[in-house]
Amino acid sequence: GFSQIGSESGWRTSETASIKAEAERRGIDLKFSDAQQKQENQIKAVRSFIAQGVDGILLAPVVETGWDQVLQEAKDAGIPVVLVDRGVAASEDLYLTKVASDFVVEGALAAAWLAAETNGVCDVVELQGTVGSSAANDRKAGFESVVGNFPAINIIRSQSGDFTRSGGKEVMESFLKAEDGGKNICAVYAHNDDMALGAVQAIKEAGLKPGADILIVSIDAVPDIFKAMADGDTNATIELNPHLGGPSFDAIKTAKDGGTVDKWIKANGPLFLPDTAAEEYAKRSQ
Amino acid sequence: MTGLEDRKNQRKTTMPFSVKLNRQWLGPVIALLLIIIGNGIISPGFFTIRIVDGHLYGSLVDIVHRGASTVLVAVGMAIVIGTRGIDLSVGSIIAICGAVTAVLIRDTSLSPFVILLIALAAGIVCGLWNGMLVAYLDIQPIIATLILMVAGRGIAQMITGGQIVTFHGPFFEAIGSGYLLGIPWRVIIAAVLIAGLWAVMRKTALGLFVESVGGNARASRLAGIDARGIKVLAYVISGLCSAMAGVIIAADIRGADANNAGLWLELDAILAVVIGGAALMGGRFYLGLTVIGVLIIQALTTGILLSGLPSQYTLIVKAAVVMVVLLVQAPKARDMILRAMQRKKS
Amino acid sequence: MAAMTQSTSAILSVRGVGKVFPGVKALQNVDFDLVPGEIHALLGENGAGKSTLIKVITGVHPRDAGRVIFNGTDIHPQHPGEAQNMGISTVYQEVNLVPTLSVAENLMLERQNLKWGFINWKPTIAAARDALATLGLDIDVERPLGSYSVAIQQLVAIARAVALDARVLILDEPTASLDAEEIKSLFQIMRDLRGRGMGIIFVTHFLDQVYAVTDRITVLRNGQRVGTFVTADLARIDLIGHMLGRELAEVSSHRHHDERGFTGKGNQIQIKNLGRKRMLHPVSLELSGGEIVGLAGLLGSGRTELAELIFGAQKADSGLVFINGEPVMLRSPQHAIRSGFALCPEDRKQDGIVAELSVRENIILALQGRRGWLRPIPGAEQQKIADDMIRALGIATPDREKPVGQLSGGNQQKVILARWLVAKPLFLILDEPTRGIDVGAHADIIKLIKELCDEGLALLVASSELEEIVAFADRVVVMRDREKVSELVGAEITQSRIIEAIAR
Amino acid sequence: MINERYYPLLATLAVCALLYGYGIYEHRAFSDTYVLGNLLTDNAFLIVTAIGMTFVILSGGIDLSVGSMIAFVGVLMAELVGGFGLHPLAAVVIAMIVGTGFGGFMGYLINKFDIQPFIITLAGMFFLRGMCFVINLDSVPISHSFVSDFGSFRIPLPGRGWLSASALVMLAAVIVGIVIAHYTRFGRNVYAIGGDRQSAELLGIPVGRTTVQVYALSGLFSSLAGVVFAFYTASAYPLAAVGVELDAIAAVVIGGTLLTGGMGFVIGTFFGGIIMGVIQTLISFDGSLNSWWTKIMIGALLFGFIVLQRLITRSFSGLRAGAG
Ligand SMILES: Nc1ncnc2c1ncn2[C@@H]1O[C@H](COP(=O)(O)OP(=O)(O)OP(=O)(O)O)[C@@H](O)[C@H]1O
Ligand SMILES: Nc1ncnc2c1ncn2[C@@H]1O[C@H](COP(=O)(O)OP(=O)(O)OP(=O)(O)O)[C@@H](O)[C@H]1O
Ligand SMILES: [Mg+2]
Ligand SMILES: [Mg+2]
Repeated sequence: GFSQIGSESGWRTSETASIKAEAERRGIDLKFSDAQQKQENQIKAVRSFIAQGVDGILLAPVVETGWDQVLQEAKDAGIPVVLVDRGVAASEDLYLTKVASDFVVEGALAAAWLAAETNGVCDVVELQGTVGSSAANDRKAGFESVVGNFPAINIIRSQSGDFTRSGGKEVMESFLKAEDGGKNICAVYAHNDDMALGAVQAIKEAGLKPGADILIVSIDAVPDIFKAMADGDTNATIELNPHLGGPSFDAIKTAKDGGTVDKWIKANGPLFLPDTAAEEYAKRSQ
Repeated sequence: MTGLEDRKNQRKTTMPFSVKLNRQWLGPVIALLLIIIGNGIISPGFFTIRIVDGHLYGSLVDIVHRGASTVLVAVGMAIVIGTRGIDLSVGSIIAICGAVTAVLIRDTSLSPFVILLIALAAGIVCGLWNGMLVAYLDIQPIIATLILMVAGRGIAQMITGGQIVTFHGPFFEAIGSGYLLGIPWRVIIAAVLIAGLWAVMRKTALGLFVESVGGNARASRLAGIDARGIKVLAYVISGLCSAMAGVIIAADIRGADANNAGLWLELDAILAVVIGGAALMGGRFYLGLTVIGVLIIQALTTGILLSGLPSQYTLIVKAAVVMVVLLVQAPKARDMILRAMQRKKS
Repeated sequence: MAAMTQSTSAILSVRGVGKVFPGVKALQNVDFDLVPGEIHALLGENGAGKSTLIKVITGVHPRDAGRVIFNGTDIHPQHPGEAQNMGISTVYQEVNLVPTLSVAENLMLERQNLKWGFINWKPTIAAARDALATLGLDIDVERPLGSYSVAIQQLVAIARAVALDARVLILDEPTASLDAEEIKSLFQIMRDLRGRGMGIIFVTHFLDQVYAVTDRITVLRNGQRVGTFVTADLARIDLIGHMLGRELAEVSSHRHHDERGFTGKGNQIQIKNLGRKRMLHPVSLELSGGEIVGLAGLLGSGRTELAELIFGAQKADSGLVFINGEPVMLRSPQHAIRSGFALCPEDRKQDGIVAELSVRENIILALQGRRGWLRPIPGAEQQKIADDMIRALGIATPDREKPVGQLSGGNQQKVILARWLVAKPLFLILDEPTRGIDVGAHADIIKLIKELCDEGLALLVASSELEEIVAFADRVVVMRDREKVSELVGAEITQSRIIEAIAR
Repeated sequence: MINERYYPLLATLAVCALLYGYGIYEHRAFSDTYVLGNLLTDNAFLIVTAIGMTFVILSGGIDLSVGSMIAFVGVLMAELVGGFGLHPLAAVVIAMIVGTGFGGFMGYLINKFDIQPFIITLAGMFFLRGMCFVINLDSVPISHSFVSDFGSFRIPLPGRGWLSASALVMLAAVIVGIVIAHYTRFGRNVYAIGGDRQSAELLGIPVGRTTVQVYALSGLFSSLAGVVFAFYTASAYPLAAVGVELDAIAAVVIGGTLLTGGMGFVIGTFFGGIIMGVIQTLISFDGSLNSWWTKIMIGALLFGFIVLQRLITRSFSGLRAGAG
């Protein structure tokens, strides 16, 4: 069984597709359940997997807390649970392993790149994800932790663009207006690529050149961002690896065979720069 | 002699009517002005309108620019509410029509105009579906449209395959962010469509029928009005308006985001209609005031963004301002204030 | 004037009460006294302010001026519940009960039998049955009220008010849709209550009833008190004079059956075996242009059903309707209207008015419906039509843009009548058309209807007022138990013959 | 003959049985009491919310703030337990008082200023969600022995299943709801107001007071749902329960309550909630639907269900032709 959060972004859809494809390749009968971004639905799904007696459960938790109960039930039923793409705040013996990247690290990486690129002098505007979501919280925290070491890097504005393109565009438009037509902005840090793509359009429509007049760094590495990078519209993206199926199934198999697995199989992706963008785009967009 | 009397009476009786109408306009317009002035205080550059690349550019322009899609949805919603209905599915219709547009552009070489027509037709089909459920199966509007609200996003995702489908093309880029004589195309489209709707509603008897069906569907049927037909029509109009909004929203970001396009827009639209003075219990609708309602909400949103308020406070501020606007709007509250003022005087 | 002397012993006194609605002075400086053990008629034209006075007394509307003294103390009820608790029990105009609740619950709201704070249903329902039994009504009290006819609902409302055991009982047009039998038992109850020292205020437009039960009369005109009189000392003609502020010459002229000898010119309408299972046994009926056919029968005899079937408001499962030999499709009211039919429904609140729309819009609604949405009636013409009708029917409204919901009951009825008169149908069905309409307007309306018939209109009138039917019908169809039982023509049309046919 | 008021309820029951029967027919595991226990536990907070919503809808109103209320109560309790070190039970009491008070306040505004409930509660929904963000942006665990005891409490059922504390609270709430609705004057007044507000007023029912109480009651039930949800997940999350208001409304309506007010049953809401749960469970049992087909299926099942209910109601009542 695989309990997915939903299909709210292109990245999420690729993740789903990748895991399904991996299962198919290995001849695993995968029960898929879409929770529409709701924790309560995920709990229901996990319980119904338990009821059906599946061999293993993949869980992409929508939020980090509140899983003790249901994980305990899975454990009681002897079903190993693998957390994919983010962790939970529960005791480690309740799940087999997590195959995930670290949002905080991603934020920090973005900040590090920006600091290097601007020699530590920059007024940044931040496009946050959905208020209250852990991806937004952590990517913000990671970024701030690094930026805090550079007195001349300031986050001058920070608003939520809800992880969407139109949200990113609308918020960026208002940033441009508020900051003297964008003259005060040196860079944009977007919590995901979609918002960055929206910001690109807003900047263009304001008569500026994205990627040159205003630097743009974002996270996820969806195909479209590589095209934008190749066109010189954005400057960097950090990959959030969607191909988590392989390691997850491996872990379950190892556990079934009586082996042990690490509690955290790290899957952080690299930072991509424009130089490889065209090539990556060609690779990913087919 | 009597003719003269009559004419005098007529003038006398039309006078209070127009005064009353003025009063109704007053609340929303004042609220809008106050919010705009407030924005000006918070953000000094708010009122400047410059010309950039041969078109108007500035925060005020942003408000109408951003509001264009919402206003379309809200106007359709106003008509549905006029029939004592509600349409929760507008967001999903936006997603579907955006998806249809994007996929057609990507996969076919149809002329953009044809694609636009197909997208609008998709909206009409959605509206028909809603209307049938409400009018012929007698399903309560909230639930009837909830069905499409839930399923519609799924349909939109099925069309796009769950990805954001990006597209390019001058026609749709113009709709999204192009300008005619310095005025955004989307604003022109919205204005033309709304003016057309207004004419259809108020220059024919359709508006009367809508209000009559909303006021008392049974009585309207007995008076020879095709109450079911009118209801279906209202949802079709709402579907059409949402479809246009969907195309605009997709064209704006040059991509169809099946999951997020128009998400929660129905709430903003309903809010705008109510701020515009319509009762959710049907019987009356005001297109002009609905437009002002949308502008109020959009001005508020833009103002909050400009103010640099931390994101976590955004919702609270929005709720508070909306509350104040509604309270000032409420006839009962106004009566109370007036009475209190009179008491002070005497 | 006679009343003033008794004010000391009054249980309920009103002094200098005023009430203003936007554009209307509904009440101005009104005085009124009710003594225990009397039935006091409150009379006046439609829109005179009767209902408003009652609503001001019971706290539905806040008053703008004056005092209300109940049992010796000034009262200021904020809502009807308060007045009810003080001992003023009221049946308001229109049926003001909750259609979705059962009959028993309507009767017992806020008075349910409690046991440890929770409702004890058995005794509660038994009490409801008892309350209805006093009015001689034996129906299933656990069915929703809305499934019963207006008349039954009216009786339930009365039963509720009577059962409250109050010191003052106020009845605002309670008899509007009742028939003779029920009125009789209501009067008996009123007399009993009077005997027990209750004070009763009774509003009606039927002068016979005024003389049958009331002791005194207070007349209102244009929101002002004209005077209070002892019923026995006031001649009918004077009473009418006080109410209208003018003499009503025609009042008796419509009482004798005139020999217009309609020519049958124009149209022939044939109804053949029209019926529907469980609703109406097939009925056949013929009318010709210029003819007025009365439809008589007891409550629930199927008159309303017949009207609705003819009009297509309910789908018939047998029978056909022909106009001049051509069959017409009556699948919906819309089709019927296109064929020139019109139905003025019985239940004006549910089926008649569109409360939020203005008087003008309500009046032109059917005409516009017939023209379709594409051909709107020009604004000026709408205004003219509305103004003409407001004048012709004497609709009391400050202006034609007032929402109909804010008019007095009788005036709402006039607006609906106007709606159908304006539509110029060739076959008009009126179901209880004069419900709640005052004597003056009654005469005007009957005159107008006759004029229309002279122009070739065929008319079917269902009415519980036999007097009215006898007065103007050329032919009377009598219904009983959802079946047509007899048809009377010409000289056969007398009240006694009709009652005989109903009772047989 | 059965009173016609019960037709929608019977229809709901019939469809519920049908759906469950289908589940058992299709998947063997469905007949296990484990699934039944899960249904009761997993939908407990939804049903509790929906009971409060039933009263609001019966009175002819609507309450959109319930979803945010659930999240708010969770965040508030986490703050009280984690930040102030209160005992969870004390936090529960405070949270429910705050919730009830907020509901009552919305009712007060609705009544006093005659503003439409849809809008007031929409503003309430924004406001409460905003308050969550202000108190705490992160998802935090509520760790306290009482909470985990609550979570692990269970009464075994025959088979693999059990009744959890959440389920018991929910069942108790259903019973309380039924008693309030059918055996108190307040409950009957709610029906009367929803049936015809104006008439209710003229019949002497304290309409204003009852309106305020109805929203307070909804606040009470939704904060109780918040408590159940917080204990169920032993955590608080500011984005929890987004859109639950629509699920709750759907449960109420599927349960046979008329959205226009005045007609319906609390027990119907219980089955409505269960039906929503069964639909979900069926979909995850199936496990072959991708994200979008899941949505389409939920919509289609909702549609199929409502049409079926219509048909059953109609064939019961035979006559009763509806107008326009
Ligand atoms: N809620 C209201 N708002 C505005 N005007 C009102 C309202 N209620 C009554 N009026 C006006 O007050 C006047 C008196 O109405 P009222 O209902 O007291 O008349 P009535 O004597 O009861 O007439 P009827 O015999 O037709 O019932 C009418 O002109 C009416 O239009
Ligand atoms: N005395 C009664 N007992 C039980 N049910 C009744 C009674 N009178 C009427 N009804 C119910 O009321 C429903 C409607 O009948 P309705 O009153 O419309 O007939 P009608 O002949 O038009 O009478 P009227 O026009 O005088 O009210 C019928 O279906 C019947 O069930
Ligand atoms: Mg009256
Ligand atoms: Mg009748």
